[in-house]
Amino acid sequence: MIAFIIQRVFQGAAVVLAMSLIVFVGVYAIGDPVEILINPDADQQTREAVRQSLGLDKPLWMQYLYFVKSALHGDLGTSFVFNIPAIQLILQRLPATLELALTATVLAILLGIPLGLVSGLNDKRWYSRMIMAGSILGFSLPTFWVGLILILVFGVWLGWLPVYGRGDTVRFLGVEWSIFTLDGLRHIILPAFNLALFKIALFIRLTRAGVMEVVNQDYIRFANAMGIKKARLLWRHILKNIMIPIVTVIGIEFGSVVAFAVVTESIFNWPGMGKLIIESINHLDRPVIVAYLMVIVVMFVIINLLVDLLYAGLDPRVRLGSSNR
Amino acid sequence: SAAEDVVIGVRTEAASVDPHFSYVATSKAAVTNIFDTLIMRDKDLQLAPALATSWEHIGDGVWELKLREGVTWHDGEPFTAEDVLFTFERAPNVPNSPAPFGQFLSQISDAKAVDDHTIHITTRNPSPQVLFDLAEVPIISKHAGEGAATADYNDGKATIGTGPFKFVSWQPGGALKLARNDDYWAGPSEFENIEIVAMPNDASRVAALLSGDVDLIDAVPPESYETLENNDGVEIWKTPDVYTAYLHMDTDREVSPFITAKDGSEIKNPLLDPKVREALSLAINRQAIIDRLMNGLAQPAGQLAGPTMTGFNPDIEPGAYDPEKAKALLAEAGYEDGFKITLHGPNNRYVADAQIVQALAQMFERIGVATEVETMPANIFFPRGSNREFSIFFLAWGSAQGTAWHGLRGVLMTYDKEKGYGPSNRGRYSNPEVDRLTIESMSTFDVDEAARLSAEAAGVAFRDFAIIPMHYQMNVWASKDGFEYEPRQDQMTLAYGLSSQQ
Amino acid sequence: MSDLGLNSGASPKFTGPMRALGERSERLRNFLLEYAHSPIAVVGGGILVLLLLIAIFAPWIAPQNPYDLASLSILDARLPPGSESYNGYTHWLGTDGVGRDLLSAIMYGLRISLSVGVLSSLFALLIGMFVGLFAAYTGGRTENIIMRIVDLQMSFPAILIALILLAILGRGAEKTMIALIAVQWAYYARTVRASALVEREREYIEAARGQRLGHFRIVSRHLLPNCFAPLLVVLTVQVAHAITLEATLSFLGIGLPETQPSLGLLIANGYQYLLSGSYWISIFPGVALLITILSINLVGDRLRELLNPGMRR
Amino acid sequence: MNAMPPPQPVLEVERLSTVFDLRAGTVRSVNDVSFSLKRGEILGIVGESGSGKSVTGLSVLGLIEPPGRIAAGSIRLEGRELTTLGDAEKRKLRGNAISMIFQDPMTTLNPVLSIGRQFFEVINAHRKVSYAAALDEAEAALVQVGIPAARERLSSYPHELSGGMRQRVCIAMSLINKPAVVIADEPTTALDVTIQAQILYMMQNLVRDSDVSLIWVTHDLSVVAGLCDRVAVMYAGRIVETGPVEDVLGNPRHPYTRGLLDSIPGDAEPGRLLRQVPGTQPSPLDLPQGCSFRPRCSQARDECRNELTSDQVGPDHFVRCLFKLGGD
Amino acid sequence: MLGEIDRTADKKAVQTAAPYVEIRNASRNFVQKMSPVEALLSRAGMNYSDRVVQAVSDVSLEIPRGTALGVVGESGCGKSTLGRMAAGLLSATNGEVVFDGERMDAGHAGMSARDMLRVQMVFQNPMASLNPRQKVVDIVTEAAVYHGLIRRRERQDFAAELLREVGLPPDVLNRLPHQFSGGQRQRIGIARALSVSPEFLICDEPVAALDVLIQAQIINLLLELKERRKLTLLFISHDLGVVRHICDEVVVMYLGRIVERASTADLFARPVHPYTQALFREIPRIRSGRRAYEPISGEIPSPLSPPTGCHFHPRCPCVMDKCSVDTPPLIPVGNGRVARCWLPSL
Ligand SMILES: Nc1ncnc2c1ncn2[C@@H]1O[C@H](COP(=O)(O)OP(=O)(O)OP(=O)(O)O)[C@@H](O)[C@H]1O
Ligand SMILES: Nc1ncnc2c1ncn2[C@@H]1O[C@H](COP(=O)(O)OP(=O)(O)OP(=O)(O)O)[C@@H](O)[C@H]1O
Ligand SMILES: [Mg+2]
Ligand SMILES: [Mg+2]
Repeated sequence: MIAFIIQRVFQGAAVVLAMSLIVFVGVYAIGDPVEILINPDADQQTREAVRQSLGLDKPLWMQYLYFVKSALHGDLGTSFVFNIPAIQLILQRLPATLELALTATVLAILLGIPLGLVSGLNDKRWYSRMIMAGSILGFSLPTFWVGLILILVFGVWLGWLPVYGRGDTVRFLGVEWSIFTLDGLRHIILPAFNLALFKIALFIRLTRAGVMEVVNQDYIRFANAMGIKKARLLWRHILKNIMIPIVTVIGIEFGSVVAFAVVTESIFNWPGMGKLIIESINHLDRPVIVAYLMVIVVMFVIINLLVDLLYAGLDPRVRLGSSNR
Repeated sequence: SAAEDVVIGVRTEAASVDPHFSYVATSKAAVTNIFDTLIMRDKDLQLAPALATSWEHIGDGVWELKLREGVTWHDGEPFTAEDVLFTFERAPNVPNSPAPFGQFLSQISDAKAVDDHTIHITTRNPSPQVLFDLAEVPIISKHAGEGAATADYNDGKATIGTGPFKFVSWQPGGALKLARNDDYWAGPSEFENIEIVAMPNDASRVAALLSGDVDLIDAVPPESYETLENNDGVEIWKTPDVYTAYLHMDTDREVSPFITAKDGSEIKNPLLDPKVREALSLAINRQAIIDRLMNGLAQPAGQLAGPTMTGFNPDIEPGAYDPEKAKALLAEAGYEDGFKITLHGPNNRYVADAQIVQALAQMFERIGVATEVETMPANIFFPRGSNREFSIFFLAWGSAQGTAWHGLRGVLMTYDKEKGYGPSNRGRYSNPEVDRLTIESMSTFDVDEAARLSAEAAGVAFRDFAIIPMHYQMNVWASKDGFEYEPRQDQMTLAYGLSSQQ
Repeated sequence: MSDLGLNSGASPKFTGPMRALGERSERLRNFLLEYAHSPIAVVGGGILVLLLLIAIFAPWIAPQNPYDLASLSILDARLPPGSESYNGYTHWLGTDGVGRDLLSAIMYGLRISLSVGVLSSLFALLIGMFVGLFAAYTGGRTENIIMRIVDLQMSFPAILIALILLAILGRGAEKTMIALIAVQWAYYARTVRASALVEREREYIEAARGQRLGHFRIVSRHLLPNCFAPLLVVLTVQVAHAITLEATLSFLGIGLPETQPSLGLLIANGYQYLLSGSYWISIFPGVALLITILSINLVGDRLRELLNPGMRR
Repeated sequence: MNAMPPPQPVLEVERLSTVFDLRAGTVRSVNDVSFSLKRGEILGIVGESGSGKSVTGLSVLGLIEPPGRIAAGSIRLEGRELTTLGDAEKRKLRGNAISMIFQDPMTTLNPVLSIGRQFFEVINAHRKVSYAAALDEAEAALVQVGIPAARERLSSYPHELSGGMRQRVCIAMSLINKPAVVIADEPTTALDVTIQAQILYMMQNLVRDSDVSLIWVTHDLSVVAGLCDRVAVMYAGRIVETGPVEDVLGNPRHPYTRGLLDSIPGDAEPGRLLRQVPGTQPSPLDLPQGCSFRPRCSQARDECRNELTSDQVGPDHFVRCLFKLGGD
Repeated sequence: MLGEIDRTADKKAVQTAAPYVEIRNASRNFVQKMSPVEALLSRAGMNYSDRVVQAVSDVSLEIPRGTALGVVGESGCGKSTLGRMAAGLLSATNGEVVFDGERMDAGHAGMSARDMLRVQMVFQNPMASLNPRQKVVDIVTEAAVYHGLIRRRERQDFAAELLREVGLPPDVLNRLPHQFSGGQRQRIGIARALSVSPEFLICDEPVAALDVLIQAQIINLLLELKERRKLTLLFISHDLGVVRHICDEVVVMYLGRIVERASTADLFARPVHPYTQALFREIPRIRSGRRAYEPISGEIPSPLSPPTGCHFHPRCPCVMDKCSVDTPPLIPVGNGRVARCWLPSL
């Protein structure tokens, strides 16, 4: 287990390194940030000076080595645009994104899994078919498009729900949260639902597939043959087995929820990391882009680790660390 | 009547509330809510007294400025000449600034306090430029700002201004929160609390207004203009913009990367020929573009400077539309069969930019110039443009200071790295006459004379079709019914400009 | 030879319900019959075929070439559905912001969206299939390294990779495809490896080795065909996914060029008008996109049911 | 004719038919099957794969699910008709009055629940007991089936046990509520000979010590020979011969039973060709008219196309064949 | 006809006293290596190590031409591993496999692929051993075409002939494996092995998955083929009855080791090793009728950590102190047979 965790950390570090290199080269390939940041009035010398002060005049490999060096000292660089340490900028926005992603994931779980159970257990019924049809629809609707429609319907036409930002926040554990205020909750409903829609569909199908598979297993037949009651069968025997793959997927999908928050955040003006990364790309704000990706990678490493640990907790057959599955 | 608390949705967020961190219009707008300048530009770009009540040239390039008395900082400390001198010291020297303020203080060779409320500023060149420059530099307080870094401004420690609002909090990507300064020298605002939120997505911004979540939005997209105008709950506020859209052309290289004959073979760059440039200008139906793509929210342009600017040349007509004549000119220049170009443009920078580029292509096609279109986000567009990777491209120039010579210097003067001329001259147009007149205009003390020289330079350049001016953009705000907003030409969205309708 | 079990001449009895003749066409027919047992999948398949036909023949059936700027005029911009243009043509679905006939634009957009989606998925399938099979068949350290790379690629959100890649590459159909391939191949690699891992342990692979067949032949004739069904299922999922992703990228301002709008770009361009009442610019392409992805998903769903009952995504 | 009834059978199956309605047609898995089981008796059911052995067992437990259904017949457990019971009532009986063990011990235990927890589930489904009490009971049951260190085993998970161990656990579970009848569906097929022997040995003792009745489904005649009192030979969903083990195996009257016995190489002279039955079992989708063994039978005649009845050929020995083989 | 393919005519001439098939001290380990991190940690004194399964250890066998050798033993004792080594599908960790005078274990460049065709294998699972997507005709002719033994256009006739030989009608050529019953599939598998005219056939539990009636058919087929084609057989099974019926000599394995080797007749007449005795006791027999079992106690130990000394000692009824310490060698017990046991009575 220790070996396993260490291995994961090494892997994570390798990705971070590879990622940062790719981003460095990539952003360099896009162009010179000074051309975007500077006031067009500024004369050529000023531009030179800015380039110098931001360290952009050096050859790329030197910039990269310098970055690695300071990264090892915990300094991921300072945003060109904001002159705020990139990592701070991101961590400030992280709660908003996490909150959105978590709410969406919870929503997806709360809606997806029960619906999946219902449709998996009563495979042939009309309502199961309805649920499945609905889930295909959920798969097919592009997130951004749904977001706009949601805004149009619930924000503009009906005027029921706010369509931008987080609303009131309260401080909790040193971080601003909006899910703990009524106003904040009102604000999160639409974006979270928007983000969750795809996942709801996914969880419905996963759960259903899991149920249909597990129900045909010998051990369920045996449990039936032992006269175990239906409800008990569902809660004890079926659910625990299907949760194993679902937990994995929830973990992996949480990452993609965070990533897709890019779209939702920019539509709903949700002040999270996703919106930041778009703007940073727009401004070629390299330190922020690099730092963002690093945070994401670290988050993934952690999530994957958690998923694996959870998996091992749920499934007694799993031995952590055996690299050959 | 309107509420005490107001939420404003703006297109672009501030990079910092450090007033001297980065000279970009949006940061400046945010900062202007908190800090004042010595001289301010009013909504029509005219210079007006602010922290300085009067200014006078007392000879030898020395200006005497009288400072407003009785002004106090947000923390109650009195405002004095020391603060001004401190500002002059700090403004050009903010570390890591991506757009430093140095250029606005480069005219000043010396500044000293005569008494608490009088300062003398010595300039290098005998020109009124320093007054325009001073309008760009927010004055910070010495006692709060001494030794303060950008971060200290961002978290409010040093953000002590004299402006109409006090700083409450700011989060990049979040909101800028302000509270009314009851002691503002020009009288307090009506509103107690202001929240300025960045909403880059146009549709979301409009939706937020329509759904009642915000009270005022800026940069109303032309697509939504009509709807908002017809909406009873919404008021529209508009004014001409300082931005002038134009086409920049490679007028320098013999062979240009994106120009070929129609069969794809290499040809000599036709844009070197002013006739061809004129033909392209004549091909453009500016009014159609304005009407169909911008909902009428623009004016046809014939030069860079807008009609209200110092140095505007009234003799230059807005570009005419005459495709027949365009074809004739092309034939005259030896291109009766036309040629092939790729027109580049940004797709997220200017009003309707991507659509305008496509419309231009449609129009060029009609005079026999086969046109491809390539649009890209501004982050890719500008570096590529500066690298001279394009042959003809669409962009805009903003003369935020309201003077014509800025545009001339930036866009039309011969590119000269040493002297700092033509930094945005991406087409490398070069005309000694334009250079001479512009330099002269910039070093003339008499504003009227400077304006005349600028206008003359413009006359030369635009007869030459150095660039093809397209239109003057329009700035549009929309507020909830019951509010009144004072629209500004320089695009700044200022909370102080908002009031409730009686 | 003695009678070893079959009365010669008597046709043997076979177990199991599948007693079809072994011919390929026969199998296809059976498959289609089986497919047709789900009416909704048939409808989905029908629509998909129709859409494919529209996409393929768009240049011949579309009333206008919306990619030819010369034939467009901004004077026709934002005409509501059913209005007539000044040269007398009726725009049944209206026009967009720069005067494109929306019906034609949707047909062409469908063409672009589908070809970007399908082609990128096919390429990604090829690459992923090769990588995955190679990994599974080689085994050992090579496999480990390859699969680690695949894991990384998978754990990194597709949209971000595409976003950054496109920022670097610039706009264009090929570039979008490259980005889509880059984000998709890993799915195929993982899928094919998962089934190849199972298949490579099956005795028929060992039998093929026992017959001393070459590695290439074993992989191409024995391993690959038996790993293909799940790939096919992933393909349908991924085509839909690729189309959505392309639409999203175009929405975010990268992806396809402005002048050759895909469905996604049409929606993106039109959505600004949603609030201003020119609903058709965004709604019609949106509905077209929805129907496209829906029908692909319906078909994919059915394929999944038929080919791979126990599969989890 | 209830004159002098012998001890009332615990389980009586009469003319049971179970079918599966598939798209391709109706699968007649069990056809007109009748047998009965006395207290403490071990009945072996043998037959080839697909002959309907498992479906018979599942039918008795009421575990046939759509598209399958019991088309006809009656099943009486201690005099109570099971085919007409509702779902909840059937559940009450299962694992309590009658239970079942399955073939593959690797898959019949829930992989994510501990052994103790699974015992608790089984006990708790029928009797309200505390978890601790259930564990005590389970421990005793495990000791009974010969599992060493039973207490520790209760906290193990199935994958930590060997196949033989798991099958013992299943057996213990099926017996824990003291059922009258246990149906064991090929419980030793997947195990090694040494382990199989252990289990058979254990079962023999268990049956001797309690008065549970056992149905042992297998395709291995030698297991039947070693374990059972009576045997029923199934072919294509029908019982073709049934009777005391000694009679049926020692003196088979049905050509199929004969064929089965002849196919076992054990006693034949090494190196010689075995006497073999040609062909394969008919598809249950279209069974031949009349005797379903007819196509493979060397004795077959035209009359075999007619429906057959089961004829008594000895004490408790029945054969479904027109031409019974000679009684030696 | 099929017999034409005869690449070995000249080699037969130079036959020496060397046995036809010989396995010399062959061992095979399966190692699951530690990950690099685990290796590091184990150096730092933590409890990680490679997991080694000794599937086959130090097995030596000889099979004279034209005879059948049976290998019996419980699940996991290494029968299949031995078979796969003999077939050249798996390399030996130690030792070697010599076929007709040449080394042929996989990974050793002794024999060409074409020569190795002389050794073929029949597998246990008749469904899994046929490629579900290949038609019968392809299954049985692929290798012959691939190795140039026949021309492509001869496939149909060649296949039909093979099928006839294994007792299938020729009209099934274009069917797929799933359209056959288990016994028929096994016939196809045998036909495939025959298609390259093997001399040495390794059968890994070819009848274990089949019903008795079908099993008898396949046993008969194998007996016939052995006779007609002069095949040498390595016959793996856990069914003593089947082995007795087919094989001339039998090897009993336990946890990777040979515990006893004898001619079939001798072994069945008098098993000597306690394990063999136990096995014999426990096979249920019809004739013996209903009886009380006296099973051998205990379970097969895990091959990951086999017992010390004699692997069988924890279950052995005659265990002595010595057994848990020293591994007994294969001791000759007369009549050419050997047994791995310390019992003096042997
Ligand atoms: N759920 C089902 N759906 C359709 N047909 C079924 C189903 N279950 C069993 N059958 C059919 O019923 C017949 C009898 O099956 P059953 O499982 O009882 O055979 P068996 O004698 O137990 O064989 P085995 O020895 O292989 O376990 C088979 O032909 C089988 O195909
Ligand atoms: N590829 C492999 N990797 C790791 N271990 C293996 C591998 N193949 C076999 N083993 C192990 O080697 C031992 C012997 O396996 P083998 O398959 O030879 O046994 P067997 O006698 O054929 O058993 P069975 O009767 O179940 O077929 C077993 O413990 C098995 O787990
Ligand atoms: Mg069965
Ligand atoms: Mg084996």
